[in-house]
Amino acid sequence: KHDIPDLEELEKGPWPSFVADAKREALHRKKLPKDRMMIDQDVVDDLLGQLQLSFDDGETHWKHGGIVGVFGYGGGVIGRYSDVPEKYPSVAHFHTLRVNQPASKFYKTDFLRALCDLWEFRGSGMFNMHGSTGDIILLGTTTEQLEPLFYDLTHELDQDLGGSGSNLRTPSCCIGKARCEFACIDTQDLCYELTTHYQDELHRPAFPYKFKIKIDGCPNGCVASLARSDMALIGTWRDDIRIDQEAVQAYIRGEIQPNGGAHSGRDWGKFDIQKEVIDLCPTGCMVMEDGKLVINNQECNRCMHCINTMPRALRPGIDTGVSILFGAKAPILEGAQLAVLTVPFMKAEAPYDNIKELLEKVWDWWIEEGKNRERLGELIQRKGLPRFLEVIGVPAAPQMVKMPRTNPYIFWKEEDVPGGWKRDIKDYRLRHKR
Amino acid sequence: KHDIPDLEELEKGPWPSFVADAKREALHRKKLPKDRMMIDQDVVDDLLGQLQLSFDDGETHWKHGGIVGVFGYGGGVIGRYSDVPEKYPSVAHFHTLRVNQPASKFYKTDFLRALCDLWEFRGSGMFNMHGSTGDIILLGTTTEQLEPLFYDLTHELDQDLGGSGSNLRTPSCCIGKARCEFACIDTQDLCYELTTHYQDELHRPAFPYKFKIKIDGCPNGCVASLARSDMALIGTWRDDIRIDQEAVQAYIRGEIQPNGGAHSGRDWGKFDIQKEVIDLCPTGCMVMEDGKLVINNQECNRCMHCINTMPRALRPGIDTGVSILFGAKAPILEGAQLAVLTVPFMKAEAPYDNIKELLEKVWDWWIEEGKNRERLGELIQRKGLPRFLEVIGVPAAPQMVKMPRTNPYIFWKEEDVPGGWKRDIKDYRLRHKR
Amino acid sequence: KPTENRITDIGPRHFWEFFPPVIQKNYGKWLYHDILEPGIMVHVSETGDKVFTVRCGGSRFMTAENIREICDIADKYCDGYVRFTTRNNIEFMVTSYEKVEALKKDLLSRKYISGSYKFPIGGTGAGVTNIVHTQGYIHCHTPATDASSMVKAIMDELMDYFTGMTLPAHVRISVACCLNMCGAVHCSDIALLGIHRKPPIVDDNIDSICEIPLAITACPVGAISPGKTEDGRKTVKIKEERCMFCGNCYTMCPALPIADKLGDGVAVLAGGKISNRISEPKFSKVIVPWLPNNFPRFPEVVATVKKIIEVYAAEARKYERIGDWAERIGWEKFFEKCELPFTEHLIDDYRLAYDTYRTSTQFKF
Amino acid sequence: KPTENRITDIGPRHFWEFFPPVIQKNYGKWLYHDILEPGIMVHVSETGDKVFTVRCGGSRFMTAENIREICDIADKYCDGYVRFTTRNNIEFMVTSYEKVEALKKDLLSRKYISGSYKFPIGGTGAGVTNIVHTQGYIHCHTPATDASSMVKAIMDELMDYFTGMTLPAHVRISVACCLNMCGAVHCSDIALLGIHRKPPIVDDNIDSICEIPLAITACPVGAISPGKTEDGRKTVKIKEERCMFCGNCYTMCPALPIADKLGDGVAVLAGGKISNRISEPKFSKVIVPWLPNNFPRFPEVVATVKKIIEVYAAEARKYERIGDWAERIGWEKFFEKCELPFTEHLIDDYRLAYDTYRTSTQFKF
Ligand code: SRM
Ligand code: SRM
Ligand code: SRM
Ligand code: SRM
Ligand code: SF4
Ligand code: SF4
Ligand code: SF4
Ligand code: SF4
Ligand code: SF4
Ligand code: SF4
Ligand code: SF4
Ligand code: SF4
Repeated sequence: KHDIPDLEELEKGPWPSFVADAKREALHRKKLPKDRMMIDQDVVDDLLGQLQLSFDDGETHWKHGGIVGVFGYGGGVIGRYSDVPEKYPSVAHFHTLRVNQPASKFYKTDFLRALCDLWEFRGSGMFNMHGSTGDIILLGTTTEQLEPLFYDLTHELDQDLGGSGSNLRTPSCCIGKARCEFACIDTQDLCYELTTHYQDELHRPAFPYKFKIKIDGCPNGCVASLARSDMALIGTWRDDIRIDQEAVQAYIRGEIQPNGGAHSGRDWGKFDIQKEVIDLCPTGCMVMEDGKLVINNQECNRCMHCINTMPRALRPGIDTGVSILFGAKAPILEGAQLAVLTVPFMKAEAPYDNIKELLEKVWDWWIEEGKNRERLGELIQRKGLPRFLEVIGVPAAPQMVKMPRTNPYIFWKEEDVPGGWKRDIKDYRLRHKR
Repeated sequence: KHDIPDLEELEKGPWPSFVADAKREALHRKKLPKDRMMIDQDVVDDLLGQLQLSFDDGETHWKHGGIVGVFGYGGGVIGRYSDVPEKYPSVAHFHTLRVNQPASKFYKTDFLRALCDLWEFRGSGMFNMHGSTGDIILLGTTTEQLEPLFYDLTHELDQDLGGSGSNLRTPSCCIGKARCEFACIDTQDLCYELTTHYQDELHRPAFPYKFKIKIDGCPNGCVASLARSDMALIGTWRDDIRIDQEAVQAYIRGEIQPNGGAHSGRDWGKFDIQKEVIDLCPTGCMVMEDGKLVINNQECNRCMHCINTMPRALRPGIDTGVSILFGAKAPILEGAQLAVLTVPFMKAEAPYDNIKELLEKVWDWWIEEGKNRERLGELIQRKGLPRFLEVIGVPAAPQMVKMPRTNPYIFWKEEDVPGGWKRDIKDYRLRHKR
Repeated sequence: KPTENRITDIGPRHFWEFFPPVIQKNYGKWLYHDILEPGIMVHVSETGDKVFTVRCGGSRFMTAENIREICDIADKYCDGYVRFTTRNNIEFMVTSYEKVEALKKDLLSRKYISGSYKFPIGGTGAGVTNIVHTQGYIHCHTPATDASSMVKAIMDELMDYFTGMTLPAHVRISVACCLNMCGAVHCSDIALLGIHRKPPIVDDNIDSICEIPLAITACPVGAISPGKTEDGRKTVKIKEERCMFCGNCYTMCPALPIADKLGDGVAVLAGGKISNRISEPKFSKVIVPWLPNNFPRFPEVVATVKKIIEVYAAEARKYERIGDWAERIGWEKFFEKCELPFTEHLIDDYRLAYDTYRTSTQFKF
Repeated sequence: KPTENRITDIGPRHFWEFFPPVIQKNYGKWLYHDILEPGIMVHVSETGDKVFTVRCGGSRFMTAENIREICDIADKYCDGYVRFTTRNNIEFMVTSYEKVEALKKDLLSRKYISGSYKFPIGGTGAGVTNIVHTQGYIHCHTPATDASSMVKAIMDELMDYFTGMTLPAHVRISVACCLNMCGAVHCSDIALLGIHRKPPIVDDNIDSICEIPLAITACPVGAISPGKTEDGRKTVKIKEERCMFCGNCYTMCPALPIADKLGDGVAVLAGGKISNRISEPKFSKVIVPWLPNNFPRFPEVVATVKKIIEVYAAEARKYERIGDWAERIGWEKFFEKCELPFTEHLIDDYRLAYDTYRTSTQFKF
């Protein structure tokens, strides 16, 4: 419909072209009977058109959102309007919906097809698979379609929306036990349980700002919880790494590819357990003794390197649980933060009451003390980790810091100090003349 | 004179006892003819007495100083009064003088003896050899003695006071070329030159706060400039480490003790060049090749480890100069700071005009922008290193940082941006409807 | 009446119903995996079962038609199951190696008429996998650049790294179109970040468009203060020299637009990571403060990314992530080797800046 | 009339006149050194000259009588030259080994009647050298502890480390009696620091004693605000729960005394260093937040210092400073091995605190 030279340039090249895909959908919509579409037929064309205009102008053409949503929910919909609606009328309203993805994003095709049909019917037929938080993003529809969409989603697809706004956001997790030998915890189960248990927090904003939960099955961090979630739950273990000495030998002999073959695209030479594993262990806690690999588990910090490199020989321990870290976030406002290790170890077994109890204490404090638009991580920074530990009732441990404080500015409490803080200047002056 | 049980306890034990020493002086003063002492005879007794009282009370008995000094000087004297003068009358006034030590603290005994005589005559006869900044500290005299003391010092000993207050403090330096094979620069000469060149700054407070200069001959940092001075000048080199391969072999053969014998109190086993030098080199830039030690000097960060370990085989290069770091300080107020590398390399040759020019630019900025009692390091923190570099005209270099910034909050300037900053909302609204 | 008979708070579908039988049966029982070739893995269970996974790149912007095509493939080879990874790749799983071959052939044969692959296979092991990215001009109101187009431009150039495993370690690239950083840009091996460089313009009608006090408090550096227009209405003043172009004021108040064709562009960050493997997770560092928004293919951005990866590929050690490599050789050498200029913009001057300053004489010339 | 004929601004004496001839002659020509035994070094010049140095510990608080004794020794053996080190040791230099023996014997024979050495020999190489310290109750108005007595108490216990070179590397101990830290306490292997724990008392007469606005701005955490006394005079109020006991208000205003017998005590810091050798210079860390001021011998402080050194001696590698050792094994292991309790006081909550928090799962149980 529109002249989109720059976009057509993006149809070239080997990587899947979103423009080519969009054009196909545009064509498909042209062929669809009108009664199979509740919003404009050429919504895809107009989106591409506006995108080209944005390239030309070097500026986006979307306006601020405004409050749209579905009844009783405070999130799940992002309002969006074009600032050039006269040129691209079918994207004049172009709201997105966030649909809560299933934990770790396995699908049956019947579900996906039903979703496609529904979204082509009541929306643009365009998706993000998936949004950065993890949701299925339905890209673009009008305000009128929001309620019907929600109705169809819940009634027909048995499927709810995800989060947006100042509330719990859609939790997400790595593939974990479903297909990963490293998973120390049941990531999907924990993710599902927290999601459903906290539906109210997810749908009805009651927080100072957004709150994200992500769950990694092990310290490899495949869902990036440490960087992207206010609460990061990361599987770990506190007993010993399991060793199959026979397999260690097989690696040494070159019978098994190191690191599951992850480096096989290049000739790195013969596998050298000393150089590639023992010397790279960050704690230096491994040695070969009498042809056996010995790990001093007391000194291991569970970085996963040796296990990643020799998955057939080494496995995480069996006394597993989670390390819990709080406060990761993007830069706005105080600068980006990585999550802070707060609970070095906690068991993680259904129904996860211990985790929920902790989380609720954290929320209580944040709701009480957090300023508007202050992420948990910023609150922790502002008040200090010691204060955070105090309110959530976790005792201080050296594990929580890279190093102890370097400044001597300790905020003592009155009860720490014998004799209390009340002193009389007159007593003092008896000893010390002015 | 006084009952001092705790102090007497401190006469025991092998380490030199300051109490025993003080008692000797007290005795000596008792024997001195009165006309050989311008202040109280039992000043030492009273000092010990007050010290015992402080132990008993767990609190100091010195009052705030008040402004005392010598005419025309804004520093060099620290005023001090007892808050229990009725008990310890001879330390009722107990001001200290800071006497500018000679660079690197070599002395002839005639000078020291003359100083002792003078100080016993006009003061307490007690010293700190030396104060933390480097001065000879004359501990305790009365206000009346200050001017005569200064007169005698300058006229008879040809010797000036050091700094105190918001001015340049007494510069100090390591022993350097006087007795150290590692010295890359003439620490004493540079120290003396800066001290005498900036006498006005040293004696007449014109700064927002104190300013310290310390000069280390090499990165070993024997005068701790990196931690303790607003301007740290540290000798270094930019060519290659000099190697005597024959001596390397002698170390390997065990003919020379490693590290000048610094570890000889314990049996650490035979010297192992691989383990003790090559593997500990922080940049990993050394190897043994065909029995020769090879250093990739491009990669060396001049940490001194290999040179310290094998001083007879390795020597710093010959194209020497200084690295200049600014802003070290103790915790008050913003927390302690180590000095920030600002000029990676500068030649350091008499009369050091390049260094003086830089220093004066730094002072100009600090005097202009620094708040009252704001150390240079705090100003750099407050304004940012980029701003500091800009005002002193030093181009940014990656050497100055441990890592580039992690946040994207770049303070662009208008001239950085094509089209400038002035924009018209009307133009914008032509493209973007509200 | 859509608000009648409301069903709410039912959450997502339960994951178990979407697991293929082999996954259900072997849940928690996996013993090890092997990457058979780029993009193709086998996981072996203690039951003896195996699952073969074929991973395909995709642009995460995706239409119904595209998803239907994925479903067709999944129906044909995978009993109707498919999954998406945390980096927006598509994973097809089968239980025998024979099926892998057919599936692979099928996938690679599917191309758009313009020639691009629909389902390139790769993204595993020591290579470049899919780029995590954000909305850009496709849907957002605050971008300083576009995301989908930049990703396409970069991945076209890095295709060999996607379909190969020739790098020293994982290289994770992310794109975010503004400082809100909706991708995990702050901890990526390489990150591309849209940034503004002009202070916001103040709309004449700000008093009717938004809450002025909110706009004022939105600014983290206090650059916004109350003001009056010539005709006496309430407005705000911007201390332009204080502004750090974060865009937070615009997020809070539409009357403070900040986007600008000449001002906006792309910062390049490098050396971040998330995994705890060997070294601790760490932030990416800004290594190029600004490159132009040269739509649609961002040649300057693409060239910079490629250069870094090539130097890294040539110089780093096995298992060494970009950040670990840069730290080992020193950032001064990183800039030298990657032929990147170092400017004052790259020196931190925000809140925790002091900890990034060098406080030693340990540097390389 | 002392202000007549004034001589000012003449600076210190020139160093050259105080150099012994062998130093003058070989200035800048030294080739290498050897520590012959603890406290005794030889430096060899390219001219073939040698200088032997005998280093003696001393309390830097020193009387005229003491200095005269030093001069006597210097006159007898060293042609009237002597020097002091940057850590307040005394160095006697001679040009032949024979003189060393006599000098050594003489030095060690000199003792106070109470039995302590006047001139213990040592302080070189991998041992403990003299403690850098500050004024304490001997001269200062702000101390939270005493320095000279603590130094004596510690050195008495560490004598063997002073006269031996049995440690893995240098151990540098410093004492500062208040947070002003007049010693380089912030970068010491072990540092003892006097700290207050009670907020300042406000003197009734503050308005006549100091400038109230100065006192208010002195507080880095804004805990001080203006107030009125009952009889309507100006005074200040202290928000006690905000106070971090830095004492800066007292430095600025004598009407805010902060010292207190029960509140004051000693914090122990460890793991700092200054040299650039192997690792970068670094700050000491607070490892014991408070120990009592148990005058005159501070048994708790001495025991803590000793314990750390003993564990360090047993566990660290050659050339490894205390801080490098702690970092290698991890601070959690440091606390375990040194049997020190870890409390919330040791977790930073000041301005750059975030950078000290652990942001990974890499820790040891
Ligand atoms: C859709 C999505 C990007 C995408 O293309 O995938 C997105 C889009 C927006 N994000 Fe985001 N964020 C999205 C994931 C993230 C993430 C990643 C994550 O969750 O793992 C982050 C970084 C992690 C974090 O939360 O810190 C993220 C950090 C932000 C921020 C900065 C928050 C901060 O504390 O620094 C903002 C600004 C704000 O909240 O005002 C923001 C704001 C926005 C807004 C609502 C724009 C705004 O200024 O109000 C964007 C709406 C775009 C649109 O028109 O659709 N978005 N946002 C992601 C959500 C999809 C989903 O539900 O799956
Ligand atoms: C005498 C001396 C301690 C000693 O026993 O050796 C000393 C003594 C005092 N120092 Fe100091 N400082 C002394 C070296 C230092 C050093 C070490 C150095 O210079 O290398 C430091 C740390 C480095 C630095 O400057 O940051 C130091 C950091 C302070 C501070 C904190 C400054 C800061 O920015 O954090 C103060 C507080 C102040 O200035 O108000 C201070 C203040 C003081 C005052 C003036 C007390 C006060 O609150 O006003 C002390 C007077 C004590 C007295 O009654 O004699 N003194 N002061 C040292 C000077 C002797 C000399 O001239 O040789
Ligand atoms: C499928 C996926 C999880 C999911 O729930 O979707 C996944 C799956 C696996 N990851 Fe991952 N990782 C996945 C995202 C991640 C992420 C997240 C990210 O990039 O945003 C990380 C953190 C990246 C970082 O550190 O910046 C991640 C860091 C790892 C690591 C650590 C690698 C390292 O060198 O630091 C391993 C270990 C390894 O590769 O040996 C790992 C290992 C694995 C293994 C081998 C686990 C297993 O035994 O099955 C899986 C196949 C690896 C492969 O692709 O070569 N996975 N993995 C994600 C695939 C993304 C993609 O489409 O490419
Ligand atoms: C005499 C003195 C300089 C002066 O101008 O007075 C000096 C003299 C020497 N230092 Fe030093 N250092 C002196 C204070 C320092 C300081 C400052 C301090 O402690 O406050 C440091 C920094 C300490 C720190 O890092 O915390 C210092 C760190 C070094 C180092 C690095 C040691 C390390 O392991 O990090 C060396 C190299 C070595 O020992 O091999 C060194 C080496 C040397 C050598 C071997 C240099 C030489 O070739 O002559 C000298 C004899 C060493 C010895 O005592 O074993 N000197 N040296 C100082 C003696 C102090 C004392 O009485 O004990
Ligand atoms: S985080 Fe660990 S458990 Fe989860 S998928 Fe990655 S490697 Fe497997
Ligand atoms: S998990 Fe990491 S720290 Fe533990 S033994 Fe393996 S490599 Fe070492
Ligand atoms: S700093 Fe260097 S030059 Fe100066 S005395 Fe120490 S080792 Fe020698
Ligand atoms: S000076 Fe340090 S960095 Fe340079 S070669 Fe020697 S040990 Fe390595
Ligand atoms: S990064 Fe910025 S522009 Fe991009 S989607 Fe997020 S909020 Fe919008
Ligand atoms: S862009 Fe950021 S720094 Fe600039 S005025 Fe707006 S909020 Fe303030
Ligand atoms: S550390 Fe404090 S108490 Fe000790 S001398 Fe310095 S200012 Fe005085
Ligand atoms: S001691 Fe420090 S923190 Fe406490 S009131 Fe005084 S200045 Fe403020």
